[in-house]
Amino acid sequence: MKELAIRNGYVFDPLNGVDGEKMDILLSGGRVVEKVKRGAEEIDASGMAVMPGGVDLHSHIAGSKINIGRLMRPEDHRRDQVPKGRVTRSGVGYSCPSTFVTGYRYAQMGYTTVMEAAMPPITARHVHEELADTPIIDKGAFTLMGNNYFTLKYVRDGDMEKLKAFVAWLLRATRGYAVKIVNPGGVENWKWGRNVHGLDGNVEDYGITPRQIISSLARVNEELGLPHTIHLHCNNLGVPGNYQTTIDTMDVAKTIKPRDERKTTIHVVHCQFNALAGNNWMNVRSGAPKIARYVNGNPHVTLDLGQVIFGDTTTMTGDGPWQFNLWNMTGNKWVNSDVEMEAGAGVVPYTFKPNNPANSVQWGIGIELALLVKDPWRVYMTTDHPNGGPFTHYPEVIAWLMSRKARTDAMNAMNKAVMKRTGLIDNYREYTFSEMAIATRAGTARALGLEGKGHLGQGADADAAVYRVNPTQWRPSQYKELEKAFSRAAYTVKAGEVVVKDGEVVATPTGATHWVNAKVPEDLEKEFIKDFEADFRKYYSVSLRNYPVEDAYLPAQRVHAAGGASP
Amino acid sequence: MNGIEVTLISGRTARQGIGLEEGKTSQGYIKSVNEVSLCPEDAASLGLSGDEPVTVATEHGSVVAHWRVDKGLARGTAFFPYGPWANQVYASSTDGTGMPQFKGIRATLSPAAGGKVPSLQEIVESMRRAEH
Amino acid sequence: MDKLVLTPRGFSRVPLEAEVITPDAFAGKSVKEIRALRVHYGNREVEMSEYIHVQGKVADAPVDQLIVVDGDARHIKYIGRGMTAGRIVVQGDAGMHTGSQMSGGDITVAGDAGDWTGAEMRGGLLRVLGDAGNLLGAAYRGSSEGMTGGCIIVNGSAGSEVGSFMRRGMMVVEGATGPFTGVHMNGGEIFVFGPLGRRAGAQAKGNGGFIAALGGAREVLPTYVYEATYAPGFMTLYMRQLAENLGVKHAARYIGEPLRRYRGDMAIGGSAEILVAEKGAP
Amino acid sequence: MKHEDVVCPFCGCLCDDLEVTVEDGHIVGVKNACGISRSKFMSHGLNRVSAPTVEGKEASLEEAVRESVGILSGARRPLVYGLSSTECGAISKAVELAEATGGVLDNTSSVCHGPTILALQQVGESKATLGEIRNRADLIIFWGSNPTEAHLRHITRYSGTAKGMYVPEGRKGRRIIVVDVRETGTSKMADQFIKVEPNGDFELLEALRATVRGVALRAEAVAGVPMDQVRALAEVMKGARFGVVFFGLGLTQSEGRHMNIDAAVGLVAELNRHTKFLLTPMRGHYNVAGANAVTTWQTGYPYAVDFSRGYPRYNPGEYTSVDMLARGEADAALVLASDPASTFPVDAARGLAKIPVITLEQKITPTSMLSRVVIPVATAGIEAEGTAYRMDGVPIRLRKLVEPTEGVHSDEEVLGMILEGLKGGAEK
Repeated sequence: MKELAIRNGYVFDPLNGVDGEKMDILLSGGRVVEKVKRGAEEIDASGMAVMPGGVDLHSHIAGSKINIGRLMRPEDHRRDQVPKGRVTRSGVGYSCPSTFVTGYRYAQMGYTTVMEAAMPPITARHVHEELADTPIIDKGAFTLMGNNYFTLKYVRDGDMEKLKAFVAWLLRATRGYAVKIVNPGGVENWKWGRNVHGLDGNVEDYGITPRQIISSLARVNEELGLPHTIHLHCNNLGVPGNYQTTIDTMDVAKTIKPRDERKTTIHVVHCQFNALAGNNWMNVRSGAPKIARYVNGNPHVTLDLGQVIFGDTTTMTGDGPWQFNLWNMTGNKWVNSDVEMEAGAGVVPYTFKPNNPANSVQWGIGIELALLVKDPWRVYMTTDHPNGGPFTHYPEVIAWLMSRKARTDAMNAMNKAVMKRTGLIDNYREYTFSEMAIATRAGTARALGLEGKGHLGQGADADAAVYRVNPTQWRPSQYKELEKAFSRAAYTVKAGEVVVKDGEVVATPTGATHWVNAKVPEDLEKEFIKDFEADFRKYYSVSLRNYPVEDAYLPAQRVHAAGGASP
Repeated sequence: MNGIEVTLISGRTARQGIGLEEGKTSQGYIKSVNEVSLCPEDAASLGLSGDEPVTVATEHGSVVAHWRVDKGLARGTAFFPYGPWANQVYASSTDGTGMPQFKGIRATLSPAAGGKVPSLQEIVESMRRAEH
Repeated sequence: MDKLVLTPRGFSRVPLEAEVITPDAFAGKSVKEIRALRVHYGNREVEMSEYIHVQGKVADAPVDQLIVVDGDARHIKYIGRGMTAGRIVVQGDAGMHTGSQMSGGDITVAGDAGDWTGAEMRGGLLRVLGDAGNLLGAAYRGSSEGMTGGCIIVNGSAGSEVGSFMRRGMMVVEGATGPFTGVHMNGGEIFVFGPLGRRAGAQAKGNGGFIAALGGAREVLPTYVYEATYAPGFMTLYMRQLAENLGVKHAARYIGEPLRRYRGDMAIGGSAEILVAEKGAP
Repeated sequence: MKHEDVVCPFCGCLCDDLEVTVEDGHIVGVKNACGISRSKFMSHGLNRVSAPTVEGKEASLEEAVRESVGILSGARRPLVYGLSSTECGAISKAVELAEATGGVLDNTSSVCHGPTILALQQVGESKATLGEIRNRADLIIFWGSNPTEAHLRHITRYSGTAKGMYVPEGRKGRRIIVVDVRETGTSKMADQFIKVEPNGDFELLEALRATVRGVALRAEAVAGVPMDQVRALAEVMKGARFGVVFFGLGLTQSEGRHMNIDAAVGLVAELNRHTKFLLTPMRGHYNVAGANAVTTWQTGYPYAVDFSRGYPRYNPGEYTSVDMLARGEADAALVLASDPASTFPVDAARGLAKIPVITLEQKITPTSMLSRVVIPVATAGIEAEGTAYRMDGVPIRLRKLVEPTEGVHSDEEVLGMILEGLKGGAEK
């Protein structure tokens, strides 16, 4: 059995209360263990930071949407060409990296688990084919449910039992990990070219509201005991003044009873895009303080940043009407892609410019959210890759969070609106290594309910990262070094195997795909299927038999049980 | 010469699809793609009748093919199903796009007095020979 | 200027990719070092000397370097790619991507030049004495940034999509152009002295850009609206400059020539102009 | 034995409701299939390549693979072409093989909807899955496409006569318009046929978009269509509740090529300021969408990918097969799941005849006749399983219904053998 000892590093394992202690991490058989045999492979981590492997809970890395991004942007790929290596495949990078390069680059930063945040059910096979071609990392995908015909129908009928059966069935059929909701009701209305405005807007043809969709799915999510909460992209994304919608949305989930041990009931994604104050893009300012105040007072909410990175990127969301707006604002090329009965998507290239006042404010809002939310366990670092910017910029975000000087230097190089319309300049908070570990692995793993991930306690998955930075000597003024250390891990260990050494990929094992096997009682299942099949036959363009994803699409899988199902 | 100028269009047909699933060497396939369609008036103006084939010629090449009448075609438009015969007259230039122009080509149709429609084998042989 | 002579030899129709043929890459090196520069021949990387004989004098700085490619370079791609200074003269034909993304210096191709010549050019002067291929001075696929500066002059004719997504800079074609000249044009100037190809200015936003069809145009897109016939003063200045400074001798004949002005592409609310010499107007 | 909900591996419709009866390892019956599909299932055993050949002589599989490895490893600019009529596992292997040989990878979209992709890269696209259109569309425009000959069940399953959620009455609830250069079977079942001059589609699309924008054009007619009719069509489009344009090779293969699609995309985008409007390419080969998808997620580019420098580069017109062959650039080729000798213009086909070609084929084709090495393979969707992507990007799993002849392997397996051979050689 392969064994590995990571010796003498400063270990940050917040889930187990380890905060920079010098200790050995021992790995055997793909797990963290107490002892390894003499002769186990050794990594000398002296003077370096050791953390659990990074866990990204919101990224767009696989499926039709990112592939449209890749397809439409040859000019983006030309800037970042990746040659074939000794153990690695060739590909392209920057805003829409090819699958192989996605796996390599996450691993190079010490990440070992990444969640694809939006999987349309009918094209779930596509997501899984791409995930299977994404090497090294473990992964999973969130199934889009917020505009699904059956969701809307059962919400309209007030039939929570059938909704529960549907959610469980769809997670199984798509091999999904969580319930994803994007602009609930808005994407359905977009199928007629319209949108909903706010939480109490009308979802046409159903006569229901986004509020009802969110509360129903949140309730069902918890009753099924799913590992993660609902994963929500709020209504009114990108509309100045939307912070209020966001707060109201969070409040919808306040009275939902969480599953056993978890206290949270809602995760709000890429919150920066939904934390805009002001009335229009000319006077937009930060709504982060208001959002943070709500989050600080309400333990049922988690959020991730959707941090902006300046430069050219490719925006892609399941929010068709928002992408249409973005096309109208920019005149850039626009792809819209509606998915029968279920979902939609849009893709538009976008350049965040440091001299643009609104963009500089957006940059500030992301950082401000991270600094103003007091509980580090409830705010996570993301760029909503590639919407705010490519995930490869995480090390810069880490520097901004851990070094006020890094932020100030950045702010001095951008539009002054960031000083005036956010409170960032007056914020002196700097993340500690431990807090950073929470924001990038421990907190995200906990939010996802991935028990083996995000920590280095006994029995945890043997996923770890060693960074060439000495936490006892590091000063925030040296943020460039920190950035470098987090860009190229000294070692990344995946399932007990060294996959990255000195920032270079040295092995490319296949990571597992995590999905949730959720069940409802058999009677309910039968009753649901009867109803479901009849509509499915009438309205879908594929046969039901050809709809669920087969095992062949998951070369390595980790099944998580919920609702009384066996794993 | 007693030819007429036409705009030549290529495309799929169901017959060709059925034929190609039998095999490219099958009579079903060959018959479905070695004939050009034209409107009755154009056929009449060329004095076509019976089994006499036609020559389809463009700036780029020519081929002898069977013909049939299609009342749906307008005067001056001819239809040639995709296949080895039609491809004898198309240019390989793509104007930097990768796509040759298969539709809307200027061509001349004329009776192929004494001409013979080449077999698939003969077309393949002619490709091979072209290297010398 | 110090002159280096490059003689291509002994390769087949598999193209040789030699973006190292620039004054920037050569200046300051020894001839031996230049011979050892890497080029790509199909899937293999080889020393340049394997397929190109190099002799002559190397300059210290790119600006003083003259490179003469003496022979058939039709299958050599990327000559002068990205160059910033100095001069390249290709005595015969040049392959694809000649002078693409160049930002300074000048290139003269005595024969014909392949597709994507001067693609995404940023500055400098590129002259083709024969014909140019398709996508002359164009944007590469997917990009909305075509030519953003510099000047291209073609004595012969050019192919399709000349100057696609052009932003700034000047292009002169003394012969005819193929279809879609100035497609998606968003600035810059294109002068065509032969017949202008079909569908010129399609999808052009304008942004100050214009296409002057001095040799007339067979037709103008229906989404270009005729506005006026006039002989603008600025055209006199351009024609003088072309005749006197850029060697387009017959440009002087068009001074004062009445032009029909069309504006479009109305399909996208664009404000580009196509100026068609009265005598060749559709 | 009866197999239900079988997927048809012929055209981009990827109908998945076939019923196939298998007896004694042979297909004896097909239900719900169109004529072409029936022919595919019932005739899949006819005219098969009976054994591997090298230089026209029968050879063992090992010999054929060894010869292929020799050809590819000696080539400076090998071309890997085809892919659109096989499953994604094979496509994936073909990408790896092109990468391993430093060659060029291209698929048949370069001669079908490649221009659609070029347009998407310029201006985008507004599309939907076919069920969305079936459920909602009250206006369907077939532009330069002819499903009655090329996508035989499209009209009944997805578009014209199909009943949908908001169109429960089917055909009666939809207006169908055909724009084409000639009358076709599709135009005969349409409510309106608009005849456009050959090579005039671009002008007509542009004029429509300008009209939708409210610009009064002075032309009396555009591309043979009277301006009154253009204005009326623009009004019909704006007035639709949910409209869609299904376009075909009538746009991609005529003058203008990708710019025709660019204009169509622009028109449809413009219409979205008034109502809901979509555009969908009628892709021909059943997995051309998959060939594009797999190649894109692995390399960033959909077709015309060059690996000669160790990383992928993309440039249609330069790395596309017709261009490479007509210019005489390729010095070897591996062809699978297509027949370029029949489908390419003659100069490109002759280019193929001049170089050593390896063909993986089920049936004898002009390409296999020209090839130095021919290796018989199983028919995906009948004798081998795997994934295919429908014309709208919906992935469906193809099934294996019968065993291939003994000794005949799938495309993926044969490519894997060649790849192993290449790697073995590299290690030595």
